[in-house]
Amino acid sequence: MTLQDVLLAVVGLVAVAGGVAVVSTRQLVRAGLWLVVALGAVAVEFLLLGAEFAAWVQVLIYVGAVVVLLLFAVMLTRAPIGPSTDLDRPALPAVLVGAAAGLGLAALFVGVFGQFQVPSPAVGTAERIGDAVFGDWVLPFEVLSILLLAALVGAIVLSRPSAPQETPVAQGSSR
Amino acid sequence: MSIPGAGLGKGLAVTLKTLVTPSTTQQYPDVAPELPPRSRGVIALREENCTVCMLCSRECPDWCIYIDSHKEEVVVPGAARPRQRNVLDRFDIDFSLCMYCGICIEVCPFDALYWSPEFEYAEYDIRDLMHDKDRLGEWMATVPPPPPHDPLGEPSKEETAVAKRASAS
Amino acid sequence: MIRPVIPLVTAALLFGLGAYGVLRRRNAVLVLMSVELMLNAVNLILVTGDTMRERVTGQVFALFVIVIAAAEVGVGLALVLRLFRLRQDINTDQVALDDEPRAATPAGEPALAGASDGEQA
Amino acid sequence: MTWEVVLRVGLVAVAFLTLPLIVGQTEHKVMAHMQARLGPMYAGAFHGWAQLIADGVKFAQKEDVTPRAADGPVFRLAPAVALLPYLLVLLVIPLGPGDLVGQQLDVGLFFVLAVVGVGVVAVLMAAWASANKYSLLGGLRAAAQLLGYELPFVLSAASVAMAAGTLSLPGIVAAWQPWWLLWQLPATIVFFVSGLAEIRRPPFDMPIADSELVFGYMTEYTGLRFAFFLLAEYVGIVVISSLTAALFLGGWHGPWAESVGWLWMLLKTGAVAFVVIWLRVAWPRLREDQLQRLCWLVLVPLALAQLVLTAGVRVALS
Repeated sequence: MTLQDVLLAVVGLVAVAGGVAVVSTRQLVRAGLWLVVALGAVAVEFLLLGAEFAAWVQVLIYVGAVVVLLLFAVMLTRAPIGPSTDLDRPALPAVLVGAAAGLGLAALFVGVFGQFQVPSPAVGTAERIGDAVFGDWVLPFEVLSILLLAALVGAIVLSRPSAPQETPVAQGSSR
Repeated sequence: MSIPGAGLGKGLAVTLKTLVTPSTTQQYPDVAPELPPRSRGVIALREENCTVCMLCSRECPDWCIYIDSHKEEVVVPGAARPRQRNVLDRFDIDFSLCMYCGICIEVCPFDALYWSPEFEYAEYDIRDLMHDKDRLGEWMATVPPPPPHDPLGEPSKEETAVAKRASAS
Repeated sequence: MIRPVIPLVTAALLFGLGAYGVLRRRNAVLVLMSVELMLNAVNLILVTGDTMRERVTGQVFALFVIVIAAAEVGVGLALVLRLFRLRQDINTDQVALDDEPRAATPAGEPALAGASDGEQA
Repeated sequence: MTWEVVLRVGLVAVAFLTLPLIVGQTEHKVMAHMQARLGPMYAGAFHGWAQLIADGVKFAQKEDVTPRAADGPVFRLAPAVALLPYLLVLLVIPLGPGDLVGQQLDVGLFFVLAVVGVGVVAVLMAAWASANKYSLLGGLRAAAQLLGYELPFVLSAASVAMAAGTLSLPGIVAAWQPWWLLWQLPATIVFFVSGLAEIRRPPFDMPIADSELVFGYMTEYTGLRFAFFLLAEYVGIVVISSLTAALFLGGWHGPWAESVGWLWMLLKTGAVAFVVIWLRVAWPRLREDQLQRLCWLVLVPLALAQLVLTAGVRVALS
């Protein structure tokens, strides 16, 4: 066990603990905040694995935008302070599937990579990632931009108030 | 035709100009303020001028003047019968109510009330703002002398009366 | 030297937690959060794979996943808010897929009440 | 090696503790004189230089109140979360030529943008956990504002990164040339304006609009926790000013940069901070819809146009 291993394990524990809290807390907004902890810990894992650029993208997009959007939605849908009662379905199928996926994959990884060791990664990967994105992967990158645009338009269309022609003209004067 | 955003620039210019202009603030407790002449600080009482006519108390808009008195007989030598005279027992002004309108001073027919420019009489207890006649009398020392007459103005009524009497005799 | 098994197991557990959350939670926003957990687990595996093979392809894919996740959350939350505006509730169990939104029904009631009044008069 | 790191972190901590106080004191005095007042004159005898220390003592003495209906742990944690990102950002801002910087970071600019974005989480935490509808309104306003202005903020920073060809902050400052002032002028303006909005300073202080929302997400805070929020605001001014100075105004560039480069950086930062204070005094607060309109219809297109221009010039030059 090197220092990096210990750090990886500790941060991994934080991530898993955060994840457990996300799926088990009965307080809606707290779930979003625990998600910040879990995603932040994953970002630190990225850092330890030498993926500096991916780590900061994770912080910028996930913590700065996605979680904020989620919290925003939770608050707009009138989340109470304190526990909510009807958040959960029956546990049994979820536990079965979750445990099977999680523990099964974990067992698989331990079995395959149990004693595998690799040299510590070099930091400073932004340039290499740039080369890769705009070299080999430039076509998927462009497709992705179209997807983002479509998502943007879709979100705007969905969240706009109902179009005026849905209500009859006589009743529409109340606005 | 105004340029959009010109107002924003003007705001910046005004504040910058004020920044470099020396400010005229007086650091009050360290530096005594320069009060204008005849400022209204506190009301002073010249007790011997008061005849207990009660005009001030009645005209006071917020009823902050309290007067008590009794009558005394004064034997005037040579007079047929003793004269009656009002003696002031109590003359209080409640400065927690006073609104410094100065009506009492205006209406006093015997010049018993005066404006004094003293203003530093704040108290920790609101009840201490009730000034009795001794306290009001102490303020008399701070009353500035009356302004001199305007040399180009009309002569006062008393002066014209004296002059008229002199010319008549 | 580092052992890639540690982040890999972390990712596996996170994925399991995410799957559990998606199935367990009723609240639509909580389901979205669980999906984010699963996506993150996948990203972690991609990045760990990079470290093992000393390449950056996995990180490129992780970036793509993050971008897609952002788009997905944008559209997903727009849907959730739309649902909330229609039904004042974002419980996924109570979304009936075939009926009209509840907001449409009160419009018919005054007309019926008016008709019955007319009959009585 | 180890104690050098300790020294660097220590120096950054000293900067973290002194620069915001200097900015705060400057704000007191500048604002006062712009309003034809004198401002604090008593604390510390000479022109009230110790006013903010006295304020700190006062804040420390106040009772630490957590409302009964509030979500306690979240409520108490929010001020620290608000402060931490700015502290981290100060680590990577270059002060002078060479390695006069808290921590060399290959993707420093990206790090800064990512970490500054975390502050919004603290605002939402404070707003929601206060159990106060005005706080919540303020928090939602802040979240909408910060999400919106993040875009021009990042885009204008990307423009200068593209011009310099690096994401490292010392690298960008080293690559800076005086004619960039002209070429990157739209990006400078966009960055500064959206930076102001990011730290919620007037005229972008709708989240704490005191005439509408009491004090927004800070309404329920008292004592030291409130002081933390205020400190975060002033560290925010330092961060935004120094970033503007480093990215767009050339950082330590100037005459005799080799020896007094750090002074140039501090001077430029101070000048930008003065403008931040000046705008607060001179301009009224924007309305909420004006705010979003400015962001999406002016700043974002401007930043995109600047990106196209930057890319064009880069291609033409290479």
